[in-house]
Amino acid sequence: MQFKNKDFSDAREVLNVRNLRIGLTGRPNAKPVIDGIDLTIRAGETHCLVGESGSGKSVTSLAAMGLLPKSALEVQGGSITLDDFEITSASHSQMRQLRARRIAMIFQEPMTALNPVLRVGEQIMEVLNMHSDLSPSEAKKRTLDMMDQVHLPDVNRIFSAFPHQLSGGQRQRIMIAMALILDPDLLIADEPTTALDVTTQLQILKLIAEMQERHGTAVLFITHDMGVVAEIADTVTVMQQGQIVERAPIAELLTNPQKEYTRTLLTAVPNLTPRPARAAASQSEVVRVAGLDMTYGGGGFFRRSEGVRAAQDVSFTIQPGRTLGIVGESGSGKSTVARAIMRLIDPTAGSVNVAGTEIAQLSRRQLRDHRKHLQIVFQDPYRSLNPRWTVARSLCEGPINFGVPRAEAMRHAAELMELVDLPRDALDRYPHQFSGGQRQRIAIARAVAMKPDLLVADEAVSALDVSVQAQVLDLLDDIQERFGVAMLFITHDLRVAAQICDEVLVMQRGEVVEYGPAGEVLANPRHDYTRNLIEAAPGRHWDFANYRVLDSATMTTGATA
Amino acid sequence: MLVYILKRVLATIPVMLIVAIFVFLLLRLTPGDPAAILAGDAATPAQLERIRDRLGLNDPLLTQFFTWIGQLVRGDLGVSLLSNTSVAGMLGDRLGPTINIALMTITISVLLAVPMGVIAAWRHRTWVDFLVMSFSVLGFSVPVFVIGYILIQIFAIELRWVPVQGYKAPSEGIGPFFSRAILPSLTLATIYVALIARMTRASMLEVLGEDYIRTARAKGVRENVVLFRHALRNAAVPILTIIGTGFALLISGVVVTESVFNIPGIGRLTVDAILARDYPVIQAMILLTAGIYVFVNLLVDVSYSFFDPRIRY
Amino acid sequence: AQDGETTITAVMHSGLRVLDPVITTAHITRNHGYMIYDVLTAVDENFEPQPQMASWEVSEDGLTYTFTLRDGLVFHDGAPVTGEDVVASLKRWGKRDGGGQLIFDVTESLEASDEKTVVWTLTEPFGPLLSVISKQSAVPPFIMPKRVAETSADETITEYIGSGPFVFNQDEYEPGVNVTYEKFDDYVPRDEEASWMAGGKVVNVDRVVWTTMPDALTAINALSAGEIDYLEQVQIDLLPILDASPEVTVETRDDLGYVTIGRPNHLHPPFDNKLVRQAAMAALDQESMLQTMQGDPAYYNVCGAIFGCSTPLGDEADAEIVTGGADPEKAKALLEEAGYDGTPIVLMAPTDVISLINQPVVAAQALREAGFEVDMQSMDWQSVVQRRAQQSPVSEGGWNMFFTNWMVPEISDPLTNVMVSGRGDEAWFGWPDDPEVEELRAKFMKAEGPEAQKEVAVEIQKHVMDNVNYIMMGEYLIPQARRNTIQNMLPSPVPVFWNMTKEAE
Amino acid sequence: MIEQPQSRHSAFQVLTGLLSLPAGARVGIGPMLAALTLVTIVLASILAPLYVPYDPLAMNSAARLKPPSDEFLLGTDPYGRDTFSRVMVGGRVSLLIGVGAALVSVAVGLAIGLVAGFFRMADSIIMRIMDSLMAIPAILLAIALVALNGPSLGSVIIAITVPEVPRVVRLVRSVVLSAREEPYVEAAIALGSSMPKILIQHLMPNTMAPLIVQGTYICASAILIEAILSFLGAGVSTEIPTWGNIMAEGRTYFQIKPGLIFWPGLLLSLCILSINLLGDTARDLLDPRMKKREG
Ligand SMILES: Nc1ncnc2c1ncn2[C@@H]1O[C@H](COP(=O)(O)OP(=O)(O)OP(=O)(O)O)[C@@H](O)[C@H]1O
Ligand SMILES: Nc1ncnc2c1ncn2[C@@H]1O[C@H](COP(=O)(O)OP(=O)(O)OP(=O)(O)O)[C@@H](O)[C@H]1O
Ligand SMILES: [Mg+2]
Ligand SMILES: [Mg+2]
Ligand code: NI
Repeated sequence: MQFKNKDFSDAREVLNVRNLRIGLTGRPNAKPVIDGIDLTIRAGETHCLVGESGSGKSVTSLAAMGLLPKSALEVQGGSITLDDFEITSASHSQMRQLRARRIAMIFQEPMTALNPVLRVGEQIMEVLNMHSDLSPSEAKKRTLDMMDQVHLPDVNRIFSAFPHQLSGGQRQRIMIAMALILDPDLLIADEPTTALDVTTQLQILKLIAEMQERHGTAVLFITHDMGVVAEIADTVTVMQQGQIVERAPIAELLTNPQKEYTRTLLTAVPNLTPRPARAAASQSEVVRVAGLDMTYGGGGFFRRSEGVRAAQDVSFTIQPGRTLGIVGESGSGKSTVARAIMRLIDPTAGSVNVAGTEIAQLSRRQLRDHRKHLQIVFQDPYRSLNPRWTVARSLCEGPINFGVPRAEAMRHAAELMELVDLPRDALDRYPHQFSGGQRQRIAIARAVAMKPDLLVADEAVSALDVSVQAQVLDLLDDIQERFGVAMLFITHDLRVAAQICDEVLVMQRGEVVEYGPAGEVLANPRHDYTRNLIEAAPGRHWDFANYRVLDSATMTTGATA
Repeated sequence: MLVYILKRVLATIPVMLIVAIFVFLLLRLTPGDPAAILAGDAATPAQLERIRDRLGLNDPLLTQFFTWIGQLVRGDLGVSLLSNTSVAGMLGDRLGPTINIALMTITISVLLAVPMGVIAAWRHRTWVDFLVMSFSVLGFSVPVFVIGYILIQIFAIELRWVPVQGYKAPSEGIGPFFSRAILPSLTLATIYVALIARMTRASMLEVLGEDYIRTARAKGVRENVVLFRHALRNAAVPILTIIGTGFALLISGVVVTESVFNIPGIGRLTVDAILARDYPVIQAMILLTAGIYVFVNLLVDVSYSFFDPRIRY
Repeated sequence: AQDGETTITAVMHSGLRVLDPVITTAHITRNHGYMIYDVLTAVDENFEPQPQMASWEVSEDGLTYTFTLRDGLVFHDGAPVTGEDVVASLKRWGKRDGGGQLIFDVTESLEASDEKTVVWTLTEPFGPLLSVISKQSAVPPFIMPKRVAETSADETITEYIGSGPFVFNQDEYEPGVNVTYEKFDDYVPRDEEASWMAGGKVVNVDRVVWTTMPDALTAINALSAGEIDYLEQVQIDLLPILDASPEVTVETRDDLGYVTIGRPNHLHPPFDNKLVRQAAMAALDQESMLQTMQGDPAYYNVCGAIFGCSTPLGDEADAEIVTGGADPEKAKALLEEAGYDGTPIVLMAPTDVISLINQPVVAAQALREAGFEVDMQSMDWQSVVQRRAQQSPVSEGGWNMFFTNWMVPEISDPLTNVMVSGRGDEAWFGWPDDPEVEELRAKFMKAEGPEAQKEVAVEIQKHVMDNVNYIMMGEYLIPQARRNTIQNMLPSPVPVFWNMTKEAE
Repeated sequence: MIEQPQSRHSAFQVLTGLLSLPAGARVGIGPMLAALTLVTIVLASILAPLYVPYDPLAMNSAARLKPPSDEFLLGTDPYGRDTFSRVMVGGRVSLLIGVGAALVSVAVGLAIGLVAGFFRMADSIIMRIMDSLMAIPAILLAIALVALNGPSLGSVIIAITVPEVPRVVRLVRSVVLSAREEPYVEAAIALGSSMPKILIQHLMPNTMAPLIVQGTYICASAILIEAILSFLGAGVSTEIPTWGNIMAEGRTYFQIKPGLIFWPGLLLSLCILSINLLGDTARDLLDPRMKKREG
């Protein structure tokens, strides 16, 4: 693993943040959101801002753009200067002049950051119209040129496409083109790749690096993915609760973190080395899925439509106490498989045998009795709990459905709270009174309360930040050990899969491309697709938890660092 | 697109049929006897009976219904029981004023309400917002006829800018049309403006919180461009929807406004017909207004795709 | 309209929807009839029949009437008016009009003996024949072309051609909204001065447009603003608004005015009991009802004469009970005597006809004060119209009482006044089975000369006051308003547009 | 689901969007004032019979259309009845109509909407019928219904309710349809909850906030529609004073005695204003998303 190691001390300081304080509008005495931070970014430098969710990364970047939501947040002290121009006191029109021309920004969600009703070409060209006096044809030429530079294919067609007609990666390229078309001094990228799958992520990261190279732009890159940081950063700033914890050149930070918090952050990053497979609790199978097929839609009254074949001929088995991971890029059919097994959708074909019962063809009513054998934990901890129900009520719902008396269900719920390490009084609270990680633990407790034979976790940790993610993974591990449940774990994060799975099944466009023990598949992928996935994982050669390069012995792939 | 429109048009058939059955039954269950109004106060029961026979009002309900549906299918709307003139003809005379006033109302409302809503959303939770929204709620909370009287009092009686009442078709000159249509349109617009302004504001508020608005600002786009180019088009669909469904409200308003301003439109015709139990006229009118409503909402749905390229049929 | 044409825009009391003046008794249709049709004979302001299209001769025995058409009578399509047309028109009318039916009951023959002569032969003398065919309400015998008059009397005519002073403009007719009449250039007026429906109908304007305004206030404002020329009826309470407009004149065109009456249902308890009916009559008070309706005493007249106070047959004999104010004590005593058991009286109250809204409300209060239980049921006028035709008991959709209004000429004699008919089920709604009154009406028909007729009329008056066939609630006037440019308007119960002139403003 | 943005613009949003008023729950002063106004008006109306100086039905033909005086606080109407007494007592009936119409349409609409949102089979039939009802102009339907039953209090409420029901049904249905997709509903299915249980315990509470908003809207518009019905001669009898029929009776006197329209109109507008404002506040308070923001 090589880190960037260019020295920037002579380079021009593009952005200078001094003792910045940002607090809630009109409430100067409340605890500030940003509490006196300093930040310097120099020309050509890639400065990564990391830290847990809510630590103030986005707020800092918005402040630099002069885009703080005025009604909620305001600068309460300190200064932000862009080449000696003071941003905190700039007027609206001054700021407008500055944006795009001197300082540009790429946002996280390529889905929502583009205006869905305007053609993407126009959206890029708008920047030129606003800030230059190019003629329309020149502007268009310049736009097409820029689109070419970000490696968009078939630029003429894409120019007049609407955002929804583009893939996520293409949209993000449009965002980048838009941000860089006026060659700004500073580019702020707020989690620009988090929503993309690994392969696309890699392309975008390369693209940003390339553009930076070409234009000498200073980049403020915000992310919570340490892998990405390892890949691209020159300098890293770690933030926690609105304050700066530590700042260091990348190599220094990763090999020798000074602060406890930085260390926790790094330790929590799962590494890509698969853990040793565990012994099955018994040879019997809890789940046997064979030839599962799922086609969405199709039919139709006027036109017979094709339908989406979201899963084709998926077969696997899981033994008690073992975890099967399903990995694959977005849209490959992972959730479809999970929902078919849960019978939340009716599979088009195939058999699903859970705990000895064939459930693929059961009627809704018959199915109800078998529900207790299989439970699911969803990705989004906000939405998978009824916001109007107390935790206790959510936890008791399942057992009561199966005839457990309320009092007993309540008692059991209290025990479960202990199991997932939440205070007992949490039972009487509502979901919105918990953090994301706590909520996910409640959801897990709810599933476990049914004493299922199979626990399906569909991206159960993807929405959580690394440190919380680590806690939840530990919890799942613990539960599995204790109750010996079989687990179907769905993720797009290979690091997570490596940490938790005994076996891995790789899906691409609805089909299983590879299925085998985790060690085998991840360490020694046979299929190109799997290999691409692994290679695209950023920072894969670094063992964050141990501040060192990954033991090359376990890295038998032929990839070069 | 065409397939979609065709599908929608086909889907209106059951709706219109239900409307037809419903209206027919409702009317025949309603007390009142067109023969009696035809014959006047001094008619004797025997005379009434003979007239009822003539008008076919003594036939079994089912026969009456199928006769009517049969006529409808042949495009015959029947003949008014009272005036003995063809319903289609009456409809032709009366539709124009209502449609013209409605169009003018919608135009005025949209021109007024959309900017109002946009500005209120932009200046969310400031006094501008409060003022705009209070005005809209006020439009909601005063009965239409009171607004009509107030406007007449001010503009026709005190200021004498426009006539008190009446209607002139645009073909008789834009000036005369405009001067007579402006007050009724304004009267009707008060409800509509309220409706659209509130919807615009709500929809804009939602859109203004979207990421792409932040993107636009990050590009250094001017605020008016942000509002009208980036935000408004995205906010358009619910606004259009409310214009469509609010059309029903407009028709209710029309009934009253046409009385206050003495406009010979279909609203008044229908109320008169209901009060006189002129069945063929009521049936045709309600079918017609229901049809217009359905059509307007079809137009609205189709226009979605004009504003939002993601919507394709 | 072309330049120099004079057009009168008049707002009438209601929209014209029915164009057949024979099939309906609606006033607006009658008014329309007078515009485009002419009549054989017509009453003048003294209730005297006068020749209009025809002069007449009566045989000594009173059995043969010979009518001779005057010269120059043509229909709007250019065809001359002939005896045949007259006969057909009279026959169709005779099927619809109450008075007409009585005459045809005693008719031996009605024939056109030549182009200009019509002979009407009776089987027995019918004293009031001329006044019946000259009456201006409810259904006057308008003369139409034969082919039109041959339409069944239960079906509306579809061709609107008359020989009257105005021509109906079919193209500009919007039912219920606008009617346009044009001057009939070939109309030859009589030489006499116009008086009521009689005399020379000289038309001095080119067009008359009748329109309707559903909103009374709008109509007044439109008149003040000069957008219309004439308003047939003005609500008394709104007169102060017109005071502010010097260019507008408010006046009463028709000094006879209207009466408002209450009609009890004689078929069902409690009003099948004469004492209860008398109690109701005693409980009601003309003064307060009229005052509520009209406000200004100048526009109403306490009057107990069932044929009207200013008509030849009108007499207030025994009317003290209705004119002398409410007497709840007397009513209570009568109820006591009748053994009224507190059955609620279903009083139908229309909500959509302005001139009928007040009466039931005032009556309900007065009746309650006198010890009646009143169930005032609101409904639109159409529902009243249908329900009042129900003979079933109250519990099955029947009724006990409603109020309505008449023009005085419509109730001015025992033959036109349908409410004095006592023919049970065939009588007007309320169905009194009253042989006594029927005898008196027969006597009236045979009565020769005004004195004899008046004598019978007074007897009927006394009988009705005792039997309470209906309750006379008094007379009222409705003023009209016109721009001062409108001059020479004839005083008449029917608003007529001949004689009238319009100056340029 | 970017490809199907219609879902974002459901009837639910259209309707709730309608009722958004500026002063948010946080501001507080607007809703407080509204609540105060409403409570005052409601109390004044309910208690009216205790303090009004005259029987609101007592006619006195000698005292018609009197101007305001010590004797008659707000003057008298064309029947010589005391306007003040009528307006205060009229509030009772108007509010009753408003609340009655709101309760009935919400209850009926909720039941039908839940069924429609839940049983796919019933859905298309119910929705066709609801579409038809929506297509018939409400006011004409109301006139016809009133003509059918006579303009009693009950039939006016029914007449106002019938056209509102389809809107409520659409609202409830759309909430149910979108809430069905929530992971917590799927979780409940996975936990073996029966469909009726899910419908009532998980889905129905979601409809409450929009229904309260919608209910206030119906309440306000019912009071107005009642006035319009009276204007068209299809309102409740003058023996039952309501703001609507007081105004409708007074409309001819608009130029001579504006008080007949002004006073009931003022109370009516204040009421509707407050109801709308409170509805909006209620929505803010009931919306879990709002809570989330605070928490
Ligand atoms: N509009 C706002 N109103 C009030 N508080 C806000 C607002 N935006 C952010 N905050 C608060 O500021 C703090 C920092 O938020 P910020 O969005 O910068 O976090 P972040 O580091 O970007 O987190 P993430 O990794 O989840 O994006 C948080 O506590 C958040 O609650
Ligand atoms: N309800 C549905 N109707 C139609 N198509 C669907 C539906 N749900 C998913 N699909 C399609 O099926 C395919 C597989 O979707 P699925 O949700 O299983 O992917 P996934 O692997 O879970 O992706 P992600 O990582 O983004 O969650 C996709 O192409 C998706 O568009
Ligand atoms: Mg952030
Ligand atoms: Mg998924
Ligand atoms: Ni979407």
